[in-house]
Amino acid sequence: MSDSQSAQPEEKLSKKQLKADHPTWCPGCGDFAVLASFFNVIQKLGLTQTDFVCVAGIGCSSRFPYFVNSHGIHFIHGRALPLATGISLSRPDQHVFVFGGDGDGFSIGGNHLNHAARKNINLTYVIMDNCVYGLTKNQTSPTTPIGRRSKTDPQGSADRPINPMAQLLGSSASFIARSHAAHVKHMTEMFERAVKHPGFSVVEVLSECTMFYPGAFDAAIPRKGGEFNLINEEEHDLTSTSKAFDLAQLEFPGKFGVFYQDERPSKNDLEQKWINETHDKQGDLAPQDLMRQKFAAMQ
Amino acid sequence: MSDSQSAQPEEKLSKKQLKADHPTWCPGCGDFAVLASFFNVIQKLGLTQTDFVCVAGIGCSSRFPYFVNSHGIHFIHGRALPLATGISLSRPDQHVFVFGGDGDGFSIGGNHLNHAARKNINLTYVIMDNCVYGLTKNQTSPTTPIGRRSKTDPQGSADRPINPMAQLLGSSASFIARSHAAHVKHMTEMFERAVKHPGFSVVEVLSECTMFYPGAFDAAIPRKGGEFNLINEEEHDLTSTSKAFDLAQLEFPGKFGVFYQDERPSKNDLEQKWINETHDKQGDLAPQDLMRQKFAAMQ
Amino acid sequence: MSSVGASPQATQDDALRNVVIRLAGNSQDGIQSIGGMLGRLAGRTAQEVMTHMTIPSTISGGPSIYQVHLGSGEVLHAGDVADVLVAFYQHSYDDHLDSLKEGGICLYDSEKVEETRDERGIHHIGVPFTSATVEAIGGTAKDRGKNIFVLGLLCAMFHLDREKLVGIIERQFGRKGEDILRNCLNAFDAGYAFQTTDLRQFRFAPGEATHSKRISSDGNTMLGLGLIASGVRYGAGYPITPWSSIMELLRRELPKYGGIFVQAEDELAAVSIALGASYAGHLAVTGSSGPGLALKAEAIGYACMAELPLLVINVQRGGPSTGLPTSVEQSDLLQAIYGSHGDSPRIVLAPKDVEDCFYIVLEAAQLARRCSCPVIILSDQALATRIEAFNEPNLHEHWIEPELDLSERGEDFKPYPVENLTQHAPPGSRMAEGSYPKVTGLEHDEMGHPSGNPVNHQKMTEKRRNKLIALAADLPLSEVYREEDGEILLMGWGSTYGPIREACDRLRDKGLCASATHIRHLHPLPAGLDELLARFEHVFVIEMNDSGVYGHGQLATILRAASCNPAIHSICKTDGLAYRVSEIVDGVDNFLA
Amino acid sequence: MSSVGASPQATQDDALRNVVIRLAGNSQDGIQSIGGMLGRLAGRTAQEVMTHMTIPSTISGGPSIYQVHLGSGEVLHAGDVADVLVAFYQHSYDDHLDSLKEGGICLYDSEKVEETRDERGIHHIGVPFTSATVEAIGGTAKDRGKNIFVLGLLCAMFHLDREKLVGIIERQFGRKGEDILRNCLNAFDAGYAFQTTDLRQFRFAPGEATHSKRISSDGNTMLGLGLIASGVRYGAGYPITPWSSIMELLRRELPKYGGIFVQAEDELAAVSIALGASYAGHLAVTGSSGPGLALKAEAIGYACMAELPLLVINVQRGGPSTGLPTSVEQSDLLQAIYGSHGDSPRIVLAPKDVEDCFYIVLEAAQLARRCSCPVIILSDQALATRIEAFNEPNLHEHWIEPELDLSERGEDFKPYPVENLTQHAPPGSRMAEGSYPKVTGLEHDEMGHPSGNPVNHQKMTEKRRNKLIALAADLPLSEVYREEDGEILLMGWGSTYGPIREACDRLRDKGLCASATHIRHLHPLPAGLDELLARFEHVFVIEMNDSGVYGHGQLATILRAASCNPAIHSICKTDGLAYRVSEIVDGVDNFLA
Ligand SMILES: Cc1ncc(C[n+]2csc(CCOP(=O)(O)OP(=O)(O)O)c2C)c(N)n1
Ligand SMILES: Cc1ncc(C[n+]2csc(CCOP(=O)(O)OP(=O)(O)O)c2C)c(N)n1
Ligand code: SF4
Ligand code: SF4
Ligand SMILES: [Mg+2]
Ligand SMILES: [Mg+2]
Repeated sequence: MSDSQSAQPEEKLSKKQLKADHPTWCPGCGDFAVLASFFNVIQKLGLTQTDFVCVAGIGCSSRFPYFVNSHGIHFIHGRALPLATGISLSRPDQHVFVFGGDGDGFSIGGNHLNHAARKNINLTYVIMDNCVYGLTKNQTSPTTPIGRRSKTDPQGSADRPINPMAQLLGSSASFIARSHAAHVKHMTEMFERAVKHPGFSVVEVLSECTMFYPGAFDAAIPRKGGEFNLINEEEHDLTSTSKAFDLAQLEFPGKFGVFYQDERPSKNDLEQKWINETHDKQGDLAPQDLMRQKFAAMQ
Repeated sequence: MSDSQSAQPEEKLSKKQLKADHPTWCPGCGDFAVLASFFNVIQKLGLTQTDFVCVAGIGCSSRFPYFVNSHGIHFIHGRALPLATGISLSRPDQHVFVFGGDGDGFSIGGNHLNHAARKNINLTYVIMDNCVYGLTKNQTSPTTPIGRRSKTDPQGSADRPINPMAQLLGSSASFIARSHAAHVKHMTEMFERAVKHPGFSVVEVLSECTMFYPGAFDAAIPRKGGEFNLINEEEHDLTSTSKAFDLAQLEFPGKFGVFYQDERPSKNDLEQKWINETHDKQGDLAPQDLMRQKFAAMQ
Repeated sequence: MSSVGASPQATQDDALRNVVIRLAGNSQDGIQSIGGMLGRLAGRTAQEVMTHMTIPSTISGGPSIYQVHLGSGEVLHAGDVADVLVAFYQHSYDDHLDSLKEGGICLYDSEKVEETRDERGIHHIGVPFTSATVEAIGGTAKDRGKNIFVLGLLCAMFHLDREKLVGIIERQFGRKGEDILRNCLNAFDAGYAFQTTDLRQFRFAPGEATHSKRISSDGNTMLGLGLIASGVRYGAGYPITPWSSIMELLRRELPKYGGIFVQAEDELAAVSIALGASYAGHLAVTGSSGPGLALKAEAIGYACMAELPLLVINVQRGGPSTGLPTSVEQSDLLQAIYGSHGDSPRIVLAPKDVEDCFYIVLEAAQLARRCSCPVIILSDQALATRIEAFNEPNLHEHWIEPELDLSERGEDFKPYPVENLTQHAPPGSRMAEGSYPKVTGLEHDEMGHPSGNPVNHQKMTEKRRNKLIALAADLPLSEVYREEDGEILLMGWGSTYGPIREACDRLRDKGLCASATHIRHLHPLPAGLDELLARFEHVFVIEMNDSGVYGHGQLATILRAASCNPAIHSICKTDGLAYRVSEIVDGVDNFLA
Repeated sequence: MSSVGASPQATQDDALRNVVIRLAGNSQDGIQSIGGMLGRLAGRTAQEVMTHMTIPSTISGGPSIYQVHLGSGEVLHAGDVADVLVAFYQHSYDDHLDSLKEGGICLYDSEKVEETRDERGIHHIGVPFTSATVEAIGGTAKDRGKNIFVLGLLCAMFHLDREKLVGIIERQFGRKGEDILRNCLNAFDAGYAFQTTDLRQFRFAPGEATHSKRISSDGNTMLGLGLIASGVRYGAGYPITPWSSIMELLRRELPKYGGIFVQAEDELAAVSIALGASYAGHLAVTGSSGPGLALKAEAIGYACMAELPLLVINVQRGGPSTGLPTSVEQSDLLQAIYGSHGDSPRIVLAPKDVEDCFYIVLEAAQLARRCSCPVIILSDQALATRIEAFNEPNLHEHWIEPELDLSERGEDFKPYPVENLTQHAPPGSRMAEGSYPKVTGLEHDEMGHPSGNPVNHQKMTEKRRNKLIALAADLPLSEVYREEDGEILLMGWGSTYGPIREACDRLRDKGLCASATHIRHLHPLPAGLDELLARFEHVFVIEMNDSGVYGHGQLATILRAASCNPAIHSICKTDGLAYRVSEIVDGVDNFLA
């Protein structure tokens, strides 16, 4: 979370002010709950429309920015994170939110996740994991469990899926949490903590695709006979990668909550530090004079 | 490792037969030792030139295939793994070796590593990690340690580097080892075990770039005052991801040896199984008749 | 042969030759499903058919149409205007009444639609689709079955072959369980038997197709099957509309033929995996739609340089960027030819209709093997999804059984001979001379060793280009429809083939001396095309892309550059819809006016 | 003005106006370093200079040349043939003696080279570089210092400004420590004082440059500084030769100006990061060379569709694929214009020399801001690495201080107005009307909402294209050198500017009525270019790329398509070397023969 630098604090936004187009998602799609939860957090934190920006790639979930009445950009498939990196580094006054699906984030966008995580770019990334490609209508995704049939795995998927928490730990993300779209309160809490984390924060939300993969996450919904097991933070050491890695190995549906958090300088901080040090060294030369100096050395 | 299916077993190759162009590497470059070690393993396993193929991306280390007198392909930057995947899946008779640098593998190619690992593609991947971009002359690489100066980090690198072992664990690689080009015997042992592993095997070799980053790995060379600490396999459970993850967190230069190994079916096996099951179901229809059946359904 | 001249009423007594039916509803109601069945019926009754559909903007559905053009003779397009409109909802009625021709028939659900417009002699026929269906099969949620009821109505109305239609329903719904099938058949019968005094009866002239085995299919299916028939057993792709269904087909079908199709993590991996299989000795395929083709550009350029064969399918959609993913456009031609850095010669082809999707792959595979370079096939969203009926391909003639050639290569083997066409030796093949070849994207000498020698680079660049010049000389010159010279030549490429032919006829009807030709080989263009074009006073290149900064569409740009023939003009549009015949005719009229 | 006509001997008594010195050795010996110092000297002595170097194929070095063309008047190319060859090794001697003109001077290390060829009146002068250096500075490993010894020799031989040269040595070696500097100066003095009866003395005519502040630089440096002067403060890239040194400069310099340059994980990320900063309100830059540009194609297409401004620098090298990474070529033009899917209009510019690298960025930034679209600058390997001397840019005139415009947008604000140029509102700007804009790569309406409406898609496609047509009308028409009409027009783009001008003069000398022009704006081309070309009997487009399947280079292809002028011919080559003047002259001669 960046310190809001907007000049005057403004009135909290109403839900109505926050809503834009009516979502084009299918009835019952888990992403509705994510949107509702996001609105809650924006309201709770008192952010206004000039404080934040919504970024997304391509996918059902990536349509998110259209449904939020704020500045927003709908980019290409898999590249939302680097685009958001450009915003975050050049605009420290903005909270940058990135939204996307499991395909967008772990398949085509997987490498950007590795690198945005290790560089600790200051932004919050919400991955709506439905374990399927929704927008392109039911192909296997990198998180599809073994055995599930899809249009590209008519005999049932055979490849071992990505383990999102393990991958994020492997790439040194500094805030990693997991939630479930059927548990709005928990989700809201996770989002809030993510936003408040200084640096790169990711929340993976299991968000059911009612159209193509209904019931995928029932195992974590008590009213459907499942169990929603929370991480007990009294016992779990949030700063231990190896504890977090153990948690990540649990059988589906596993546990929910914050897996890992560490506070180290973000790339935003580090680059700013370099700029500041440079300025200290060079004194307050006007930019043009700086370049004239350079020219002089080229004579 | 795939079972060699070549018709007749042949004479072992001599070093001379294995050598092709004289390497264009700088004098003292660690990659020479990797090449020597590779020749040892080929000889030891009795592979001939019709049994294996060398694949690489772009970088100094990726010039490897030119120096081996076998079938070889020098592809584009960062995509050697998917190219090798195509060879491996379509040619079960071939041992597929992939060679490349830290930039090729962890920067531009990072996502392919994640996915080749989880899919457990049957091949052996040797990463010559020199913690720098050699071919393009000294820019920061994804494994460059914090503080090191390069042409792109004149003030010293600030971003946290990739932790290769952790990333590979996070993406479920089934054989993960780490070696050092100054320790040819150890390296040869690692290569041999990697080749024998059924499925996806990776060996990260610390291989010094004498031109741009001399002394980078002295800390693990006893005659330069360092320590070469091996993993004690009596104590280390090779099948425990979390033990391996702990090992991966050790301070530089860390430990050397096999971090992790598990035997699960490779994608090659799984696809072949599907083919076999399909054939069992359809009986021995000629391929043309199969398509005629399809046409009949379209009438 | 045009559907527009003849109204169904007018030919009530005679047999009908053509009819265009537009089904307008919500996609959830299964209008695609009954549209597809009508298409399949055409295949079984020696009739011609072409369909056209729109895809709703949300996954869960929404307003959508499915248009079926049925004909006893040749059917070249999906119909400019409809003879019959079936309106399921008020919005369907409101949005699509204008698509009906004068005196056309509007069949609507009398429980959902209010008949508000009395115009242009349109006959309105209200039938209570919903309650009649409920009556037939019992009240079901979400009005399921209405579509099948309507199919029954249409069957009766046009005297369609009831038996065959029932067979198609049985095949489609049989696997979904007995109950569902029974409901469907009940709904069908209810529609078939529904009595309305208003309902006119039409009878089709017998189909003219003579072949005994007719099939009906969409273009993507034929591309997929063509790949298998071409001996392609390996490939990789990443989902994207409208390419996905080809990869879904290959993923399903290839294992039956001992092959493997990989769903890759992205398009960069997909093209690389395919290239790996090609290098390994199995001509392989990758494919995508616009954005994915852009991502494959670097690796395709590698294949040009390393002279590896590869098939690349690009199913074009509306662009640029994410654009209009479910609309049709032909705006990837220049990217296909020039999309990689450096001079990277490759072959580009485009199929003209659904049937041709099968044969173009066979040709592409042959060219890729011959020239050892990538071949890009440009299909488009319209071809991908529309259904046509045609003769079943003769697999005796059109089948290549793949072979992996691991034979020993002689002393003189070179992976990149300057004077000859490149034919790589795959891994596993023995080299008699003892030295093993390298394949590379660096400039190289004949053995594949990197070489910075200036003369060598010049020669190798020429080698890679000259094989295309040699190919151009061998390519058949495009056939000209109507006369070999004259005032007007209409030309196009890809899925506009049909409407352009039809427009040519209409221009003739109007007394203009028009001919038409179709470019199947887009790069290289067949040698001699210049001279062909020079025989006409005006050449109109009709394309579904933008006329650009200089006023010319993408093919027109290439033709003008190659021939400097100032008679080449463009008729372009980018509204995401297939060409109507009238738009082409108007385009020519406007130019000549 | 040509260096070829006048031999140094012939003008021994007069002052020299031009001399071409070729240093041939191994790259490890520091020949680039002394070549660069000679180049810098030119800047300080009001002389003109152009250099040319080859890069060895291995990282650790190998045979390499550095050629310096010094002149008192205008210097337009690096010299076809050398006046002086300095040969450090036998291989240098053997490989480069042919590059000497008749009667030229070959200065060689008499301890390493055997003088084997007595031909064409070449004067051989042997000097024991190695031992003389060792004598001067003591035995050092690896013969270091030889290069500086030779610099001293050359300084004496051509009466170069000793004081300035010593100043340059001090600046260069001062920071490396006192010992090293002392050794260098000793080696220099030893060379300067070296007595050889053979050694002729030449004296340069005073430089003609009048500006008081002259600088010398390579093209990449001027592109980098131009970016900063254009107000660019953010960017991202990934290393690739020969682009890397621009990103290295930006990474080093931008923090001084409060900016950030990111080394991304790959080119896909790099272009996206830059686009993020542009969207955020700071016009940003990304860049690469050929393969990297291919990888950026999808995102560049997005910028066209979403109408975001962006600067993209592409330093061309030999292609296709990995090609010849350290050679020069101009084969990415069509990729730059047409490399993305769909119709994706963008602007493409190319600088003509090192000085122009600075100004072209300023223009590019202005156009990107005005048209809100990507602007691609095509530089090349020759421009990237060669050194020229020119007047220091006047920053009073040429400086844009960046501004982030977060002002409130009025009620009528639309991110994509159909009738007006798009000007986005960056995040953080308040919308008076209360509804916040979306930026998207889907086809969209004026507010950025996705829209599949056919009329809208047609209109928006036209909007994106029409802004380029409007721009074309505003662009200055290319100037014609020599006469405004006539028999022959030579034309080119990018780094061939100098040799083409010089070739024009030579053709005139031969009695041909030749003129020359240079295309700076490659896409869109300035309006009116057709008419300009039509005034000449023959138009020769000179390019460093392949003549392709139809016999035309890449710019020629575009010109022919736009104008259908059959007088447009191509002179092309792809040997990875910059054009020699004689190659152009011969190309014209051959055509006219
Ligand atoms: C370069 C590119 N490749 C492929 C696509 C097609 N595509 C769009 S969304 C998507 C995946 C959707 O899955 P996910 O990211 O999980 O999002 P969901 O729809 O499930 O929310 C794909 C493959 C594209 N738009 N661009
Ligand atoms: C698409 C693309 N981007 C960038 C490059 C330039 N490039 C070549 S090798 C390389 C990185 C080399 O580093 P590494 O992979 O660590 O190999 P090393 O040379 O250190 O062995 C880069 C950036 C390229 N060839 N292609
Ligand atoms: S397809 Fe699935 S993910 Fe997409 S909107 Fe519908 S329910 Fe949601
Ligand atoms: S630059 Fe470094 S990595 Fe490359 S060959 Fe030389 S020593 Fe090896
Ligand atoms: Mg998903
Ligand atoms: Mg490296």
